[in-house]
Amino acid sequence: MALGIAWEYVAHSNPFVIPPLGNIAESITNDPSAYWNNLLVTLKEVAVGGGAAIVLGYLLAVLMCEFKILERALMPVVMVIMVTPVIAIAPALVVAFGFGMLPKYIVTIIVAIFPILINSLAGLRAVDPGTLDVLRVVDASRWEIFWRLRFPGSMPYFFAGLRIAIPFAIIGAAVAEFVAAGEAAGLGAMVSIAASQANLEVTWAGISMFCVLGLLFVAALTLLRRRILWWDNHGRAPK
Amino acid sequence: MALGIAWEYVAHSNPFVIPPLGNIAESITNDPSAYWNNLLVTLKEVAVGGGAAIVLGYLLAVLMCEFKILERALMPVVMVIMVTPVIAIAPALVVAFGFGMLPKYIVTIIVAIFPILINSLAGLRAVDPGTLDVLRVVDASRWEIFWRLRFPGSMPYFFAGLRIAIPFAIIGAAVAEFVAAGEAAGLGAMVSIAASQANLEVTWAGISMFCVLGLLFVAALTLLRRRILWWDNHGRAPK
Amino acid sequence: MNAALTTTGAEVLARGVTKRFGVRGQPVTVLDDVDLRIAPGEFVSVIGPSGCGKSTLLRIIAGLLDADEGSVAINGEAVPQAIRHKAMGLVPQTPALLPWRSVRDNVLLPTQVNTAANAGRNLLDVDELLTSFGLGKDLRKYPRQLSGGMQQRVAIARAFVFDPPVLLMDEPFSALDEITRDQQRLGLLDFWQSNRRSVMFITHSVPEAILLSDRVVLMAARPGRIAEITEIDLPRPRDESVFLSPQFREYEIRIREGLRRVMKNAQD
Amino acid sequence: MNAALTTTGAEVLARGVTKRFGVRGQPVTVLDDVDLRIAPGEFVSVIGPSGCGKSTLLRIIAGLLDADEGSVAINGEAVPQAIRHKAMGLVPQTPALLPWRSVRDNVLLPTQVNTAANAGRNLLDVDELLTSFGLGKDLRKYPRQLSGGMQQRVAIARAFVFDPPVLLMDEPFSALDEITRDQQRLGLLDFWQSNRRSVMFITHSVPEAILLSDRVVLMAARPGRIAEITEIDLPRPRDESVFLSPQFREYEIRIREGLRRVMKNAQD
Amino acid sequence: GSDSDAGDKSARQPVEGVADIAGYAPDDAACQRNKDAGKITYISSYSYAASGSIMDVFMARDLGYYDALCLDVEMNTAGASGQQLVNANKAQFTSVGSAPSVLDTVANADNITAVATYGTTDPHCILANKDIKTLKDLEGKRLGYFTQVAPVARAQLAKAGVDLDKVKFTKITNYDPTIVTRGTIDAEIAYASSQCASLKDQGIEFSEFLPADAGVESTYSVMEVNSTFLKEHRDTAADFMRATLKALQYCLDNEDTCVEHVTELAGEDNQGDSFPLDQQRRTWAVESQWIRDSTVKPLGAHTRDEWEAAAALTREFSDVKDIPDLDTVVDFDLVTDLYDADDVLIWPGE
Ligand SMILES: Nc1ncnc2c1ncn2[C@@H]1O[C@H](COP(=O)(O)OP(=O)(O)OP(=O)(O)O)[C@@H](O)[C@H]1O
Ligand SMILES: Nc1ncnc2c1ncn2[C@@H]1O[C@H](COP(=O)(O)OP(=O)(O)OP(=O)(O)O)[C@@H](O)[C@H]1O
Ligand SMILES: Cc1ncc(C[n+]2csc(CCO)c2C)c(N)n1
Ligand SMILES: [Mg+2]
Ligand SMILES: [Mg+2]
Repeated sequence: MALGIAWEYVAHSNPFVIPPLGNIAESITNDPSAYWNNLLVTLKEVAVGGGAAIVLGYLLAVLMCEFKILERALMPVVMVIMVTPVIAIAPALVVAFGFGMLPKYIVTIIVAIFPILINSLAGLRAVDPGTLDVLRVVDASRWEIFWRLRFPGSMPYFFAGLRIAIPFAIIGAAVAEFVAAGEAAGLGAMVSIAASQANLEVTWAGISMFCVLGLLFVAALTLLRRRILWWDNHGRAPK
Repeated sequence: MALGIAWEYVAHSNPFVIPPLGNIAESITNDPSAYWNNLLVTLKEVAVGGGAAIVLGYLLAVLMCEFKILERALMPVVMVIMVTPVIAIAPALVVAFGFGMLPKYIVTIIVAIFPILINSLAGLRAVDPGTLDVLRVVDASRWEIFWRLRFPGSMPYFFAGLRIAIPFAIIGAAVAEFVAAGEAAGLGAMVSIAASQANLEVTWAGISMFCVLGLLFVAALTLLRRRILWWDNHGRAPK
Repeated sequence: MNAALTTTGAEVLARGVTKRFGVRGQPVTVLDDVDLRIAPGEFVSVIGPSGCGKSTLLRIIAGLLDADEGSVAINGEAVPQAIRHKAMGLVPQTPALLPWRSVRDNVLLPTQVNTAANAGRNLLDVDELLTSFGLGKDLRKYPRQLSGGMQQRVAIARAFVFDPPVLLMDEPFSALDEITRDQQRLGLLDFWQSNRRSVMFITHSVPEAILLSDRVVLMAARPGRIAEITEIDLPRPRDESVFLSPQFREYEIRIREGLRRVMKNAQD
Repeated sequence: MNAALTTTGAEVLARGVTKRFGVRGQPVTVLDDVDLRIAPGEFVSVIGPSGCGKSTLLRIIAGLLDADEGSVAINGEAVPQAIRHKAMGLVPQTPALLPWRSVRDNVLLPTQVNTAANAGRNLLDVDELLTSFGLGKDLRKYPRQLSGGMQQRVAIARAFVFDPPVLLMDEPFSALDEITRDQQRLGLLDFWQSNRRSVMFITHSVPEAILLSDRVVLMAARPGRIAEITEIDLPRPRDESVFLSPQFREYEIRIREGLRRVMKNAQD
Repeated sequence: GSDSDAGDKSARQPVEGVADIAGYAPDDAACQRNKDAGKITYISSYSYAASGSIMDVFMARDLGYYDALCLDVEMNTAGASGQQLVNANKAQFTSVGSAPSVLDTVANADNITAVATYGTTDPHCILANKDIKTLKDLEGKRLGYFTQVAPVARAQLAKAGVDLDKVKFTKITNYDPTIVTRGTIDAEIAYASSQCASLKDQGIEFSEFLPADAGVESTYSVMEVNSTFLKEHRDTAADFMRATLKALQYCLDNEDTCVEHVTELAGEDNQGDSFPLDQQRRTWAVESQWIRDSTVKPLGAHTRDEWEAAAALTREFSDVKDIPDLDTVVDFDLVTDLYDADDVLIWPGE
């Protein structure tokens, strides 16, 4: 609320930097289907790329937790991929994976996978040693220890990872649209072209859709966490 | 090692996508000072921007932990900033902060602060309730509880955050050099110009310096963690 | 600052304390209208079936949990004031030591916070205290290098070190072997006899309760309430020899019977 | 599968077990050449000063810690084989329950893993077991809704439920009130008398050790070693009445003296 | 090629009210040859812009010219890094704004050949604050550029006697011209057909400096082809240019039809906001004039002289020095051979 008022103030005193909210809304209502279609494209990238990052990140974490040697071998590779500017490798990705959505998904995955991996790994390791003892004495298999103990125990960390990864997946999709050649446009492409044409309304309409997207995802995540992690007192202030 | 061989194979079968390692090395040894100077610029951005992200992220986490209302008020704002494509707000940053290094630092901060904030917040809250009781019964002030209990207790989470944030700070510096107005210096700028000229050797020489930078930072972090968090058994496999 | 608080034990007065917890939406009454007074310098033990609400009552007195109804006062002051004066030392049911602090530094912790309330207070010598607890050789070890019993003793020392007028102890000796436990009991008895702090002591051992206490409070479960209070009229200062007195045997039988009755009723 | 393992208790044989821990670079010998045999169906209690190495010895037998020297065999098999057959049930020193599982599901946990080893095994009925532990009304509660003592009982039930031939218990009753503790002791006695599992039982209570055991092993500290072993020659089946027998008193005095001696030596 | 979502956008969208010219067909052998060459991917460097070397490709597709020559052309519009992708054999055609941009790239990427040049006017403009009266005034001022400084801009400054070391070249985030008019920066290197034209249209006062005004000779849009493809399928590449240049001529003759159609395509691809019709008209108005004003005829043809000049300029004003031999970079005959002696485009069956 206060944010909105501050916005209008700045918009009116600085008309060439940010437009008034009314103009932004008008720009959306003028051609809702274009925004909607671009939103869908971006959403699809976030869903597929972000979803893959979550699944792959967690799987990698599980493998690294179970096989120390895999951590030694893969962590530097992951690290290297992480610090590689995606902008620079995007053309190589397009060469390798064509003009479809795949390179965009891959860029999104690269940007979003890391928080999931690191947090899940920490969570998988932070198990209660007493329960681990109880399970080891009955020869619980790696799989059983994972499924009964590490998997549920890692969820609080995993959710912290999600909270970081989901905004990054959105950013990743935007970056992918800037840098990876392909068919569909998306909100990110729309924003980048609009910005280069000084089309403030479209730029900020696009940005605001990113924000809404992000806030919706995070709200959904918070609800989900409350349902799934009712047993956890991390993250809640102790009474 | 295996990576190097795979690289050479792909390079030779795909000469227009990635260059052989020899050419990359040659490109660096031909003009080492250019690489070195650009590396220093990027390093400075990572150090200042990343450092500020670490300090600010932790401070924000402390404030949000201590004042629930601040979390309510600020978290959505942080979230919104997070999902805003930096490329879209880069021009506004220049209007606000000029053409110096400041906008680059700010972009780096935006990219790197989030993992620190989220992880530190989780860490500050995951204190042992028993010790908290002992301190509350002697009316330890917020500050004392923070300093004696929450601060050291949050360090394992903080370090997990660092491990995510440092690569992101490097990425952030690269992104800043791509998008923020100002001097065209630094490895990211070098890579972006080289890429736009299809200069594969320089592009990949720059990328490989990013990788080395990332690996060095992470190695340093691992050493630091071992010295500071000797008492922590998270993250290490239980015996 | 309330002078009485540092010179001798303080009065603890709980009136009509009621506490409910919600279990799957339905509130369960855990404490039902509990009245308890600990006179200044009195040693009161609380005993009762597992899960009857002893820890809950202690946490309410310590100001760590709010009662749904009723009130608690320490020397006539509300709990928050008492806390401000560091009137209470707490030994929680688990040791709760900080893994990054040595044994010595863990014990020093309460003296290092709220230092304003240290003024005029008789801070004990840590090294002496720990040595008297049989941990003289372990001062510089870290919690994970200690056995469970050793950790529990460190937690007790941590509550003693700033010599608070009220000591709240939740089963402090349960992880100790008999001899160490005896030593600790006698140590606590000596300590208490020399400075007469007010003590609320939760225990599961009837002899321990009798040996130490002026009064033994027996609690009943579901809902937690005070079933009966036994005045222990054994001469002070006491030592191990009280175990042999016929009076002691009598108290033991009486309280054991009370316990049994309380548990039988609960099962009906 | 080794048939003997499921039909009665198994033999536990530890030979020359030595264990050192490094404290600030210097190795400290925690267990020094410990020999211990638990005959099939025998109940052995281990008692000793806090920090003498009881938990360490138990963890080595359980295969959770490797000895630096010496060996352990369960019915002639190496520990890893025994573990494969689910030959041992463990009650750790802390309850270590899973916060996301109800009481019932926590107890069921060991039956749900390594299910191959459940074949031909007498799995106990969880609900019955928990009811006999006084937790009949708490089956669907979650650990954080339980008091400390209730949690400890859940941990005991978890070790019993798959009826292993060897039970390893680390101070299982220390968080229980006297009556519950008595009930649990007698429950354990009944349970054991009916199925004769081999038991290694760490306790701090001398009477408890005598009541339950065929032999009481007294350990000494620094370095941890076996100081003396007392055969308890009281008739079986036993019940509370043994407390009254003069023989019981004698054992009590003898073991208490042993303990005192062991601790005195350690202090010199 | 078979990537998902390629769908309707890359498929032909017939232009309303325009007769299909499929009747003029090449002979079967030529048709088969073009079919055998496989799918041809064209990457647009600027989406659906009404620019030369972009709009004409869309129109050639939608007028049915490619179909008529049995060419299977796929458009790629959300494109970036077009030159890298052509260089890596991932696409066959793309275009850039001027010859120095080609030379900057081919110094490193030797799998690209320039086959057509659309004009002799450089597309860049330097747009400056209205207080900047001459280029000389830029000394000590901040001049913005996107990605890299176009060699032609340096040449233009040098020709005007500006001490290049005194100009504060500053990288900017995009071509947004309002940062100049708002005073964030003193001047920027942009495109005459888009940023400068748009400011003019809005009636905002500013100073415009064109390379031609400073006497710098240059070029306009260049069409590039993958060298390997050119070598293996020279006739097919020629047919692609034949159809494209026919469409270019069509757009010079039917400006509204072309601009409206390509703008419609943008709208269908949810980029309507980015390419509004009035802006597209402005762009084409400026760029079509450059095409008409070209000193090299016929349409699309280029000469060694103009490329030598571009190479000299690039060598002097770009950090890329070692420009390869022009014969390996430019195919001077492919387009010229499409025309008959009277400079009339040869169309099979006509
Ligand atoms: N957060 C909670 N939610 C629901 N029920 C709770 C909660 N905390 C405690 N209880 C219930 O309150 C009762 C009293 O618990 P409390 O810890 O005070 O028992 P206690 O007397 O200290 O037992 P013990 O001797 O085993 O430590 C128990 O029945 C327990 O199940
Ligand atoms: N990881 C470790 N590093 C160093 N020393 C250790 C470690 N673990 C245990 N010790 C030491 O080993 C000794 C034995 O510990 P253990 O836990 O076996 O004792 P315990 O007999 O079970 O004591 P309690 O009755 O108090 O539980 C203690 O002196 C302890 O300090
Ligand atoms: C932001 C931006 N605005 C305009 C052009 C214009 N441009 C000038 S010539 C040409 C045709 C390509 O050969 C194009 C598209 C651009 N590239 N980028
Ligand atoms: Mg309790
Ligand atoms: Mg122990």
